[in-house]
Amino acid sequence: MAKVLMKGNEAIALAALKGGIDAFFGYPITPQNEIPEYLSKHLLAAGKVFVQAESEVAAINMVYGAAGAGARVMTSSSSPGIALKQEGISYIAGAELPCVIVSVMRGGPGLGGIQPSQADYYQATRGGGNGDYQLIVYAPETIQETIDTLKESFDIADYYRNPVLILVDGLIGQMMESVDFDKPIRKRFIPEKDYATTGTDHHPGRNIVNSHYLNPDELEQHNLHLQKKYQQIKNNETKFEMINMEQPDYVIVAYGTMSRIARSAIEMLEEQGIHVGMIRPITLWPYPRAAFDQIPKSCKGILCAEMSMGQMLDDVLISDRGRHDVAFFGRVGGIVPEPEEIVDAILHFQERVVK
Amino acid sequence: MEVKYRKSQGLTDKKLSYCPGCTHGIVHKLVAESLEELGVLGKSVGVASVGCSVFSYEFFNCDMQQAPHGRACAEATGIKRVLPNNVVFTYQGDGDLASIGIAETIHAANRGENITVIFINNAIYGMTGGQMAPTTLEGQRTTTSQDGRNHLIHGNPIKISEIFSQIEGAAYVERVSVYNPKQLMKAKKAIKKAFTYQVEKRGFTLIEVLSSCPVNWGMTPPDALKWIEEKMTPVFPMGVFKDSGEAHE
Amino acid sequence: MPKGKVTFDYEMCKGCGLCVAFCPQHILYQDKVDLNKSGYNIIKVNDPEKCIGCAFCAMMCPDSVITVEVNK
Amino acid sequence: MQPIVFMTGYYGSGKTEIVLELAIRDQYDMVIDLDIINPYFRSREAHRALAEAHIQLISSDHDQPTYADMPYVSGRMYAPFLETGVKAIYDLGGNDLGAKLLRQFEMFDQEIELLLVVNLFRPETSDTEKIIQLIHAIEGSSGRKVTGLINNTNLLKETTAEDILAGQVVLREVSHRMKLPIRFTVVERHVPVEGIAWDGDLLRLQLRLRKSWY
Repeated sequence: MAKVLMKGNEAIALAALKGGIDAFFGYPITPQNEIPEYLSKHLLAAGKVFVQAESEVAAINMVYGAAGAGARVMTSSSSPGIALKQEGISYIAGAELPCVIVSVMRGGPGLGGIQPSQADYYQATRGGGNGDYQLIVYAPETIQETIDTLKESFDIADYYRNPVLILVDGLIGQMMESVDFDKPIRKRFIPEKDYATTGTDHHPGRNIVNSHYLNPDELEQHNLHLQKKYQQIKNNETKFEMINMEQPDYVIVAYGTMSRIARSAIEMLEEQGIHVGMIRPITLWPYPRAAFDQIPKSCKGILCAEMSMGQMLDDVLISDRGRHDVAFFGRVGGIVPEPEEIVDAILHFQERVVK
Repeated sequence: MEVKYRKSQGLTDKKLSYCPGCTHGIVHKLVAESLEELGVLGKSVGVASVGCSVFSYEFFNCDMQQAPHGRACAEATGIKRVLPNNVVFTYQGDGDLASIGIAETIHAANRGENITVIFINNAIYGMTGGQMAPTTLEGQRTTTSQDGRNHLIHGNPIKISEIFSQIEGAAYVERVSVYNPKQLMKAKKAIKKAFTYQVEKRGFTLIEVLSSCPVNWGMTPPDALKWIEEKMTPVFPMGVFKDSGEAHE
Repeated sequence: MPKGKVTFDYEMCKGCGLCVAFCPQHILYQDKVDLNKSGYNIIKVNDPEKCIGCAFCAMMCPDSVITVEVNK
Repeated sequence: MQPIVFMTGYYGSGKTEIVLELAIRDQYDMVIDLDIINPYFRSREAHRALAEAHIQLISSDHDQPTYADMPYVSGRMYAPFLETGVKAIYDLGGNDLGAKLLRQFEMFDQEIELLLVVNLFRPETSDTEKIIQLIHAIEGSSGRKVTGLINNTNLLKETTAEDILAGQVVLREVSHRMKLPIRFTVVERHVPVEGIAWDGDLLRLQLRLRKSWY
């Protein structure tokens, strides 16, 4: 397959097919509807499973069941729908099952709007579900990167027995880009799914998919085991990109759509003789804290730019550990800022420094 | 001498976590015996719910998953869709199925998911301490209806079998009980028939079992069984509410 | 020779008494003295000769305590 | 060309950008946004550019028409059929699903143009057979015959003249088999076109809904 022109949501659906998806369970919500629409046609045609559930709550629990039964499973939704899925996500993480969740963000809170936003950073990285659990969260900035990430995320989910969340916004979901679906992905050793509830005819002993531990000692041990796994994920899977980082005057931190806008702003600032670099987190969890240790001494300050009101800012402050002035720029509600606005934020950096 | 009755192979050796005389244990046996007699234990996957029966994943001698409160039928849908040749069942109480999980249950039925739902109706929330259930009877005292359930305040007991009889995708719906050996044998027949329908891929099957909760009802186990017969069956009449009898495929 | 014989897995018994209540021959009773390790008063047979092997006791037992054998 | 034009095509084929360009270039009186499929990148987002060109935009009577997520379209969508001499372009939603809105115009017997926008780089319209299938689907759902083709073969910024020519070869075959003229060839302004024989009218395109930074 050579280069094709694809819409983000459609590309996500096709990438899932390329990633070996066995089953999709979802519920319609704008702006991600093209994902289930595409998969409804192509999964059933391939003899695989597609179910439009009665709610997001049901959909994520179908994911839970099918993942427990050993299948490669995906669901997709948008902000309020992801909120409804948190219950099931916590169970899936607790039971250590693999699955892929695609979140196409829109503006909030509440019903909010349907235009692009990054207001679900906390939802993705801190989780709305109960308990000490983590998702592996990717925030690609192009459709091509979304495809490559999604194809690989089924393997990553299987490898760690952990849900993977792909976090994009409505713009990436709805825009068109020319893409290549055949870029090779990293090969990983995927262990047998010896936990799957396929019936005792198919494996020794009984398999139980469960997140229930009434004994506090056992539950603490389970949590410590999860933390050990999360540490392993931090060590192995943290991803970020450093852009223009030779002796920058300022460093922008931005992800997804915002990092694309920042790229243009950086070019515009360069023309004015202001040299600006960028840290682009690709995994939002684990957050690339180490990137902040590599900021050159020339840097006078860090600008955290988000299409939210200062959610990633927390991670920037934690990662910078007080070494620089940190300023903030954010637009919300479905407003996608222009590069000029970021240029302006750098030019008036001091006014934006977070106290 | 030959063995006429012994513990089912469909149950593990684990001691049941139910109160003395609770009929959950009896229904567990009926499910286990049915799966054993049909020879499908090795391909069965059960879904435990939330409530007193949360630990049923430790008791049924087959693969099990434990579902969030009310979501058992969604989870079972996920399992069955990727393992269509396995036998998949849920075991749910009245809080789980008839209250928080009614949407998941109705829609699984409506899609004609080829699963079997065992629904335990004991008119009360056992696990959390005797609160009102959606199936609590008018006038019945619970910790959240202390002067007795009043339909003007609390609504009416919900009739699951009657509701599910109206659903296209449901192949078989019956309400049974286990308050004496005769009723128990009828219940066993119904449960086994439901699983047989599933093996024959006929669609969604639901067996509602009127059960006891001696501790929260404040009665001895034998008196609790009498209460099912005298008080519950007039509100929740037993019988077959739907039997499509037709092949589903 | 009795028609039936019941044996109890005493450690599983919770002493609920449903077997006693449903024995048509009224040959079961809850012992006032003997407890199992869990502290439940266990069930005994007072007249084994009268057992007809109907298995009602075993069927009604929620905890699969009772095994029933019959003479053919 | 009839004065009333309906633009149809596979979703993401470029209908909206072409509607805007054609309306502004050829001084149409009205653009009617009937995209009920997708709430992003609709012609109603270009309301300022249309106003500057004195083109009336009709979308929804909803008081927040630009970003509303509902299929409510304006009753004024019938205006071009009721008045004479009005030049209007209708921007339909994608696929046969978007084209089903033509059923709302069954009471009118005026001739219309129903133009199919094709981009060969969209995987669902990548060859003759798929395009013909789409034509049949659109004709089935809309109850109207497709009257012409638009070659909009592109890979956005990466488009070359060769790409567009390759699209032209395939569209000529569709044109021949379905007896449909190629009405326009669309070429973005950054692609050089000198000395190439394009089928139909050459429409030089400036993207209006896509920002410079993506």
